[in-house]
Amino acid sequence: MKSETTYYPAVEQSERLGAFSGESVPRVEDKRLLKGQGAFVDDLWMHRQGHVHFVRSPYAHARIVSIDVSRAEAQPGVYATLTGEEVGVLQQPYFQMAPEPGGLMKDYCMAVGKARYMGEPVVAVLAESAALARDAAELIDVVYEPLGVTLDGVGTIEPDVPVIHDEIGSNVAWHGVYDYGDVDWALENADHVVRIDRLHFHRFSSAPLETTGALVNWDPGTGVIEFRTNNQMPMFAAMFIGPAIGVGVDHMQFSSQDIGGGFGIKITSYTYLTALALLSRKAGRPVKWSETRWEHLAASAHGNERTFLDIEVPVMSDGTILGFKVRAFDDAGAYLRYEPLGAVIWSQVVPGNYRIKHVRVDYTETLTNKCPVGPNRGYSRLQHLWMVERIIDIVANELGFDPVELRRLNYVQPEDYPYETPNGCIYDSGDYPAMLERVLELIDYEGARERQRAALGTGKRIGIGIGSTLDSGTNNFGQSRIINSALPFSGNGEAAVVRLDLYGEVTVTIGTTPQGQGHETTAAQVTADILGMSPDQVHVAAGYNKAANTYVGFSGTYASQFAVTGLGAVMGAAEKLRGEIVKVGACMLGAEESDIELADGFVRLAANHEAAIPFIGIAATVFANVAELPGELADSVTLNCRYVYRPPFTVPDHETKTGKLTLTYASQIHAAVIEVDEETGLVTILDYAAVDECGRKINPKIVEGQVHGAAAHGIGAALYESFEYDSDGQLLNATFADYHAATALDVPDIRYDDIECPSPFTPNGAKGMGEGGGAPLSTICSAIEDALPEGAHIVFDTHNNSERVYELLRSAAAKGPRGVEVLSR
Amino acid sequence: MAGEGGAVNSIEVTVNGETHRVAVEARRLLVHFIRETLGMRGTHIGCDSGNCGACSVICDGQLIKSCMMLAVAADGCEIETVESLGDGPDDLDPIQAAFKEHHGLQCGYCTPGFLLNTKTLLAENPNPSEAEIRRALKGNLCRCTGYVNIVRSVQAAAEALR
Amino acid sequence: MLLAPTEYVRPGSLEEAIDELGARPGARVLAGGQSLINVLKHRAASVELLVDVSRLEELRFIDVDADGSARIGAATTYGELERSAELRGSHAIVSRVAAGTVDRQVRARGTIGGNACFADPASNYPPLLIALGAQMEIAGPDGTRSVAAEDFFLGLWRTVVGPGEVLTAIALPPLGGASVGYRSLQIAADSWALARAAVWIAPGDPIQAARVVLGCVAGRPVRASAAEERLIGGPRSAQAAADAGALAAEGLDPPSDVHASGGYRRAMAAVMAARALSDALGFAEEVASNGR
Amino acid sequence: MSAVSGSSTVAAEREGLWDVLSDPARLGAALPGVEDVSVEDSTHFSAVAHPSTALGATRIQMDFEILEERRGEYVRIAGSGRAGENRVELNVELELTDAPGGGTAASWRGELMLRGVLRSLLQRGAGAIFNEQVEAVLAAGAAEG
Repeated sequence: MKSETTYYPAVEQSERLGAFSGESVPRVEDKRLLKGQGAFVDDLWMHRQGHVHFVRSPYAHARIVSIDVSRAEAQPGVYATLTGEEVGVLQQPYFQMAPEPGGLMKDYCMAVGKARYMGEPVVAVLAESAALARDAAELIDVVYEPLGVTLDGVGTIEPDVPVIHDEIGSNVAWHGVYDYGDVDWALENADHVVRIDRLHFHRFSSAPLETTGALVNWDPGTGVIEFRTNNQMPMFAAMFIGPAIGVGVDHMQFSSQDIGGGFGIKITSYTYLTALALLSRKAGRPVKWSETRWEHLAASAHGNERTFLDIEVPVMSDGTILGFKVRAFDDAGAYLRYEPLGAVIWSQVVPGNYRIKHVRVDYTETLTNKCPVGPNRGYSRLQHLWMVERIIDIVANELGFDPVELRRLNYVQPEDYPYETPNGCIYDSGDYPAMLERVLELIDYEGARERQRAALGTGKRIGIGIGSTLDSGTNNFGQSRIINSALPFSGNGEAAVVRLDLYGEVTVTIGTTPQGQGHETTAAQVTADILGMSPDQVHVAAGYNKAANTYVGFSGTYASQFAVTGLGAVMGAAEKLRGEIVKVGACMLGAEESDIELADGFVRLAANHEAAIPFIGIAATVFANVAELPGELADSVTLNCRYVYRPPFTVPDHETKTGKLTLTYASQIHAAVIEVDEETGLVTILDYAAVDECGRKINPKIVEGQVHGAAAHGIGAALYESFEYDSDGQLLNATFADYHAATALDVPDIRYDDIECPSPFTPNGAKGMGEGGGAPLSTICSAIEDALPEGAHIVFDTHNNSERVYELLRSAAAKGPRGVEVLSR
Repeated sequence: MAGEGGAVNSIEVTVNGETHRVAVEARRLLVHFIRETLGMRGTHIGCDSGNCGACSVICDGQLIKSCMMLAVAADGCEIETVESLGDGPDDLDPIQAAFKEHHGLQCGYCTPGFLLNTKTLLAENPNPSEAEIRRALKGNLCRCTGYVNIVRSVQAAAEALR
Repeated sequence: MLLAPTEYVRPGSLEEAIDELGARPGARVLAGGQSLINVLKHRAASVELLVDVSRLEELRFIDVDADGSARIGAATTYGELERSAELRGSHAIVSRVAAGTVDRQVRARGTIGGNACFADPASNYPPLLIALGAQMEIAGPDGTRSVAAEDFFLGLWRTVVGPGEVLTAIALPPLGGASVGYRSLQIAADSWALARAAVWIAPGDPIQAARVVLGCVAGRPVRASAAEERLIGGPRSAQAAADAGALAAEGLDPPSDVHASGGYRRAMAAVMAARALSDALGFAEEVASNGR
Repeated sequence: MSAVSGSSTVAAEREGLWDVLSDPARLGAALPGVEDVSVEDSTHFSAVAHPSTALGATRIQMDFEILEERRGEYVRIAGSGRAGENRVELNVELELTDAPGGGTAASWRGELMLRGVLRSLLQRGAGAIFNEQVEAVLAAGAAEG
């Protein structure tokens, strides 16, 4: 294949995978979870622990005039309190990834001097029980001086609005122009230019069912801070916490076993971990905190809200879409907790699934008095991909193309791979036309069009929608240099250790923090294949443990990469161990290494299976009978093999904003048939299908489960889940009663199929997956627009509850502006 | 577990066949009684408004949310939690086995509630349609599976138990 | 999630319950708790003494008489209403509404009396009880009294049940040949309602009497008198249902919340009324969930 | 923020009722479930009250200011304080007229602002609860005035 040489150094793909890799072996994790034997963070406790309750700002923006904790501290059972004032002394502001102006921000673990969003922690109370802590919190007197609020992600940059961070001087955190190809040429030479006024990607969260929590103990004797927490990217957290409180990473221990979902929302919990550490040191006790749901919804992290303005799309008369030009405003909320990485992450998928060549995105990251954003499932790419899909459908509608044909025409074609995007990213493999064909079969596209015609005049309108998305995985942290050339990050990687223990047990430890993705199972599958044994003979340590497991700076579970980085590391370590076992086995059997094979937990001669040594024989010899071995052999094996998988990245270019930003490009194409009630605007999904392509699948059932889950998040966000603030900055859906998480009645059965286009760039042909790219957001918007009467306003928002659809239905009769215009030559 | 303050009532409640005679604060929720007082951590907490069902337990044969009931109100009741399912610490009952076989769980946090929901559903209706299953599961939120494999697991469990 | 300190008592009889409530002004009735416990968890309110009536047999019964009238104990759960064969015989719509309430867990504990006393404008039963002409039976220190459902609901969390009083039963007159309908539009199936309509139409053509009651459009359920007047004396026709429905929300100024503007609520109340009427008059397709 | 308004007729003569509503000490004493009132001056007072509804009581600490008054007919009051960890702010004007059938007709309109989790929880009911409390104040005032 040309790819290996053209874009990346050749990668050797393992021939050993097969016996178990690729099979839907049942998950080893399941037994303990089904038996109620899981160990989630709220299930843990320590002797003498206190319980924490955070007093939070009821104001979206207010100066903290004074805090009086005396009445609370006088309560029986109250151990200590921690105020923002103290934090200002005990903590240095967090390191900022943004250059100026955003980089000037001073961010602490609690509100210092000023609260900038409703729910921001102002005081922490530690007491004998959580109930007593909450009782005491009501006795804490905080005097606030309310300040004006700024809530609109675009309007917040206007001169007259309140400035959230005085150090920055405005509410602009980052600005940059991404200019690829020649969009001006394209706009001048296109047969048509489609202009879209505004598209808005709303705020929501994948809201894991387990909220954030931690049990933290700052050991006064050793000076080690132990964090038992469901944070899903501990080394990233350590990078922020360490310098902020002057503690080395060697004095920070992180561990988790079972995590009740994360979806990226649990990456930015480092602020809470910092506060808990400081409180533990002050009180001289372990401190335990379990976030309530309202705290989670109001003050953990929200997905990025993004507004796209003045979109111009040059289109040729044959339907070829040349590119697009847009102004994007990404609303980061009150602080840059993971931002402004989102300002570059989207550019992993600049043209979406299409052969779009000329793109200019004028991108501004802004600040508002809302909950800070975090990298929610599909982070930053799904916002952009949704806009691209909206462009495709709007162009089709306005210029009279069939939306299916327009996609077929503009898709990157199977023969194009590896495909280089306008900004130098390399799409590794895929076949979007085949996926589209399959997904249309699954929903019986022609039949659905029939039903659509038949439904006219019944009061119910049928709509058919398509959404094509990418799930770019294994990102190159060097892309952070595109937003800040001074950042010391590049590449990516994950570490694993595979060892043979004394009695022949094979143990695997990894640096990842699984939250339901089945890492224990898939790691056992690939290890078993490489060592010639069965997965149930492989013990994969559960969860993350910095001290007991190996790790690298990128360790964690995020951004669709485990199958590549995590399993890449496990495979490398297993191969190393295999090499050592073969060496020792060959010596003990008096044979050449080339005569040796591993099977059923034995080292044996390929030619004579009777001549075999069980792994216990190898281990016992190396660990307990080592004098039997030649010295140089004994010195050359450890049976304890660590491997770090490193994707073959180079550093992207800061000036041109180009480079190889991610290694793999899994894709999903969804299709839906919906029914819209003309009188109410209520949308009902009649049929839903998803076709997935993520390279070689190690465990197909786990992959399918990830597709279902990502689809449900998208469907929920499209129809039910939206964070809404009132004009005062108060969150109006602060509980699950008003933030309607999709139920079993809201998510339809999902018809699923897949195709497999192995990645040529990864050690196992797999692509990272799991985020899904937000396909349902595009699909349902596409279907709603398809159901609307002639002359209706375009579907302009990712969230369409019944009232919004009702208004769209009525817009046709109103004959008002439709949010789009076409200029033709 | 530390005291919470406030009035105390003594109750007698049977959990998974074991009867406990204890004094509990009147304000204590049943879910906290199960998790903290009894130290049984299989019953989970996912929200504070009775919407998520992660704390579902069986009370006198009926599925309830243990965050929507005071522990004192459970006086004299028979409670079943996820720990009661299966025969011993390693055995999976047919419902648990079906969830495992059909990948009806990912992070596993909501799972105990779904298992108990399924148990009571199949006791009332051994042969539920997909629509009946979805309606029955409505009070339990899952954020990982999209419910697709949970519904399949319930169908398989129904099959196995028939 | 953590309640403020409170006290709890579970009296053995209604009489004891009334005594407990009388003795402590800070005492409140706890029935199924499926709404009250949430209020207490969020400390929107706290209660000095919770008087648990949920197990009082005197409050847990469904009696259906030969004449088709029904009396329902206030502490009867949704689940019991859903499963009651007698009630499905006399007032099927009450069972059907119970079956579509929230979820199985809530239906196992939540009670019809608790639902009525919580008096949330979005609650499912208040409009229906008014449409059915229910009588609300209240016991207190000075004996018992009976109040028409229409006069029972005052506003959110407010009913005519006074301090020291307990709602004991709900009496439903026989439906006779009357036809009824009930529709709700919800943010999602079995979830928050945006608009509800319950209708009752007396037997006979032309229409002799009708009650059209809307929920979610004001602090308390609203009788849509304009719609009722339009129906009375008119034919039992699909057109009548549509015309009356169109008038149902006239002059209302419903509140807005995160889920719907007042204007949308008003429009949807009319749609639900028209659909409930057309169900009652037998012109609608089989009732599905969520307004459809 | 929710706009609140309401009206009710109480069996008390106007002057007497107005005297109560415009006097910090007497107004404070008329607050539902009042526990403690401290009067700062003729227009400022603070109160701790336990207004109760059918579902229970909520402990509220508020500072009040009488912003404007017209003898016998009008008073505008601002209040700000807290309910547990939530903040409550109100600004309400009250007009008194002689009710046709005797007694005094009171009508009020204003703004109620809740901040904190209660803003979300009570978005459908805060106004109604507020009106209930105003009626309670008027009733108490009438009894006293």
